[in-house]
Amino acid sequence: MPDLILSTIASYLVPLIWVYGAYVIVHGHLSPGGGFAGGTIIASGFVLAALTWGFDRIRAGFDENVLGTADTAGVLAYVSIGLAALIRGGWFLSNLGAGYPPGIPGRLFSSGAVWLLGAAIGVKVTTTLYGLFARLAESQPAREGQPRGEPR
Amino acid sequence: MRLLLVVLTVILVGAMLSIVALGLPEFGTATAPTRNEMVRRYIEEALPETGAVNSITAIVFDYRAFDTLGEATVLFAAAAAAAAVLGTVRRD
Amino acid sequence: MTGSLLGHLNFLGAMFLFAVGMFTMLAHGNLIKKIIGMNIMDTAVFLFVVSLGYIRGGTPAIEASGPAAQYVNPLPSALILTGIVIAVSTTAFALALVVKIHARFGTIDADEMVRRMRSGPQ
Amino acid sequence: MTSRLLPLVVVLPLAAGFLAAWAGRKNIALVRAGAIAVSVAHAAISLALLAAASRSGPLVHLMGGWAAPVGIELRLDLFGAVVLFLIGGLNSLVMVYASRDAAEETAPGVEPWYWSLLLVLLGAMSGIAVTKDLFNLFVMTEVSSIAACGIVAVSRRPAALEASFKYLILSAVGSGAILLGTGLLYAATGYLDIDRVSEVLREVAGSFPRVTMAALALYLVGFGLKAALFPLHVWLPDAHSTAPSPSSALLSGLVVKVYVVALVRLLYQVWGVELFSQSPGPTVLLLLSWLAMVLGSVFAIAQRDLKRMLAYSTVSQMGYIFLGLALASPNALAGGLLHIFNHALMKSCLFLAAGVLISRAGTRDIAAMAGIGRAMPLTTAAFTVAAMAMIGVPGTNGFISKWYLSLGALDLGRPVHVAVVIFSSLLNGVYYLPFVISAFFGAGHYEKRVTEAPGVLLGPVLILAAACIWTGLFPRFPLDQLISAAHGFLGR
Repeated sequence: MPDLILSTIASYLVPLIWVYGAYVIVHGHLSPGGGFAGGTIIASGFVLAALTWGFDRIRAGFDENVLGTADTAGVLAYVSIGLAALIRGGWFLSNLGAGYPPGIPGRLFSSGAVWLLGAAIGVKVTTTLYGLFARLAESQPAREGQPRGEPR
Repeated sequence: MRLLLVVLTVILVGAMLSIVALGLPEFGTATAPTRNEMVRRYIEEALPETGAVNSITAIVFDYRAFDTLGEATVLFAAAAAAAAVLGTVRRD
Repeated sequence: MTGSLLGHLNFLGAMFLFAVGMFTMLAHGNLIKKIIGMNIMDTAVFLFVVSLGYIRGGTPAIEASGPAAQYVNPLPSALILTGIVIAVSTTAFALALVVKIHARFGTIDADEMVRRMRSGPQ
Repeated sequence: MTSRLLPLVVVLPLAAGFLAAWAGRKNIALVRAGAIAVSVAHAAISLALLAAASRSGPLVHLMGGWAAPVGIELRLDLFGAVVLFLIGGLNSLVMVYASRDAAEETAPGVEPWYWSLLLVLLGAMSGIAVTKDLFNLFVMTEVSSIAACGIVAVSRRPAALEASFKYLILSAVGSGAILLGTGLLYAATGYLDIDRVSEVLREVAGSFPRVTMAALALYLVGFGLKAALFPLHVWLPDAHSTAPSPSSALLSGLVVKVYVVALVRLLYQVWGVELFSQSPGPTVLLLLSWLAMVLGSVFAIAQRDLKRMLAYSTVSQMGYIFLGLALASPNALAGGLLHIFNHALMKSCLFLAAGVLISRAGTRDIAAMAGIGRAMPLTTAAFTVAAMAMIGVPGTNGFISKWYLSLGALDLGRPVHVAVVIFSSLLNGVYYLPFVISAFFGAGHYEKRVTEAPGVLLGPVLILAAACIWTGLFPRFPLDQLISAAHGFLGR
């Protein structure tokens, strides 16, 4: 039974955090931020949601499989972008030199691979950080072995 | 006894590092060795060369994108190792 | 080459923090405190490296349009972005180990853990 | 064209590692086969690169297409190519062994993560061997440190948790030192590319003497911690002995070695032999390598646990490698570099054989294993061959590297180092021979209940033992390359 105040505020705040995180990720090439900062923000939204409504509610939407797949997909996307550049342009992870479109500088969809790599890292960081948090928070220290000394 | 040893070691290391720090060029000066042509390159050429307005992002995701792959791998390795360690403690 | 204390304040602060972190790590038996010490040490190095990039009166290198001399060197910032993620990863893994150690040995004190390990069944 | 393959030795294992974590929950057999396939592909690419590098000089790959000071370059010289081939080949053998062993020795349900970490470790070690950028070196060092701690922590034994934590914390201290050293070098030179830093370092070593000296000291401490340089080795016996056997073989055989490779690059490519020999560095290294060679062996003699004995033996063997680095004469450096290669073969053979012996005998106690050699003749014979190589019996590869180390010491007119090497070899004999003798002729009765190991486990062990003899009888393959690499490092 989530706390009323917490759950009311969180229900407004969590979507806002997610949108803000997504904004930070996709504007990484234009303003401060990028995949890591934005991914951390989105993950913190997940953390807030999990603390408010419990991990099981989150798992109903994003179970182990979804998270694991997104995790692998994010970082594999990064590698694939680099490998595609290696095949097309001759250098691993090259950007404009491998024909990624530069776009109009200053616009959202510009700067070729930089934008894509940022998004890939954003997905990866989100899932990994939330996954780490969930694992640490959910592990039950007193379940095995000797009785524990001090209360948790 | 052990505490004394630790305190002495830490004071020694701290003092030595502080002396080293005093040998560096002053904080924020334009004549420091780090203000070389690379800075100019990253700031002035980042937009034409990578299309990114933010020079730091241009470095992170283009000039030194390979470091970023390594960094994502560290994150992955830590998550994998943590999962391996906590794997048997899971509730479900 | 020895300059003024004030002109090196950031660097000296970083080295002081490094020593504090080292002390926390070595002096405490508590594993969590060791992890905190490790983080303080890492932070000290980050402070040091980021300070290298600063230029008096400079602005961040975003939408650079003037001469480069006005802007802070972006390279150290970019490097430390990587460094921070590495420190976070190490911390996460270390915390996971502590959780498991607590589950196994019922303590998070280094000496106590070794004692229980020796006495307990392997 | 071949230089396009260069990033693959890093990227291919990493990508496979990411995939393994995802696929492992569904089909573990597929992951095992895929990991071995990737590792073999890595070895094949390394061989092609080695051929290309010895034909036409160092291979260079510009990451992202940006040339050195601005971007990151990978460069594969002859030394790097030999190390890369060693990493690929040895890792393939260990993975074959692990495909059978991992399920037994890892905690239930974590085997997918284990394979994933092994692959990431393979990629990171290759990255250390080929990178030409100081910060990238730090990043790759971190990846390999965390993966290395991970493959210790997966063990079933509770003691592995404590060992892994100690390893992690101490290597985090090492990383802090390495990053601070990199920061100081960057502050003094303004570059991160190894060649460029080296050029500028010659000019600024006079104007920033304390800064560059501190950077050298921090690098020595940082990589010394990770490579178990003598007084900084405290984590090694626990970590290497509690880990699953394939992990022990990788950790002792490769992981500690790649940090030495990084140190070789720093000392001989960044500082260069003139600046390095003007510093107190060689004297300190020399002293510590003596202590490592002698005291590491003395500690090993005192051990009851077979794997702990092997772990202490690694501490002592690292002493030979550091002796080669410190002496800095062409023959001694070649001997040290060769010992990186040779010790990797012998020690992984010993750890894999010990893993089989321990799991069959059901004990880790050296005394309790008497007579096991009659029940498992092939495994024990392989162990014996590698132990002979460890002692440096002529005809094995250990003899060759010790020979070159001694030759290098004599070139410098310092026969006292030869005496230490011989004394340490005698100590090696003191703890390896009794085990071998009691295994074959001891009073135990293992014949009734223990049989020889299955082919999957035995194959890698026998191949490694054969490699120890092969490189002892026909040392031309790594030796020629490493001698020319040593001459290159010393600039003559």
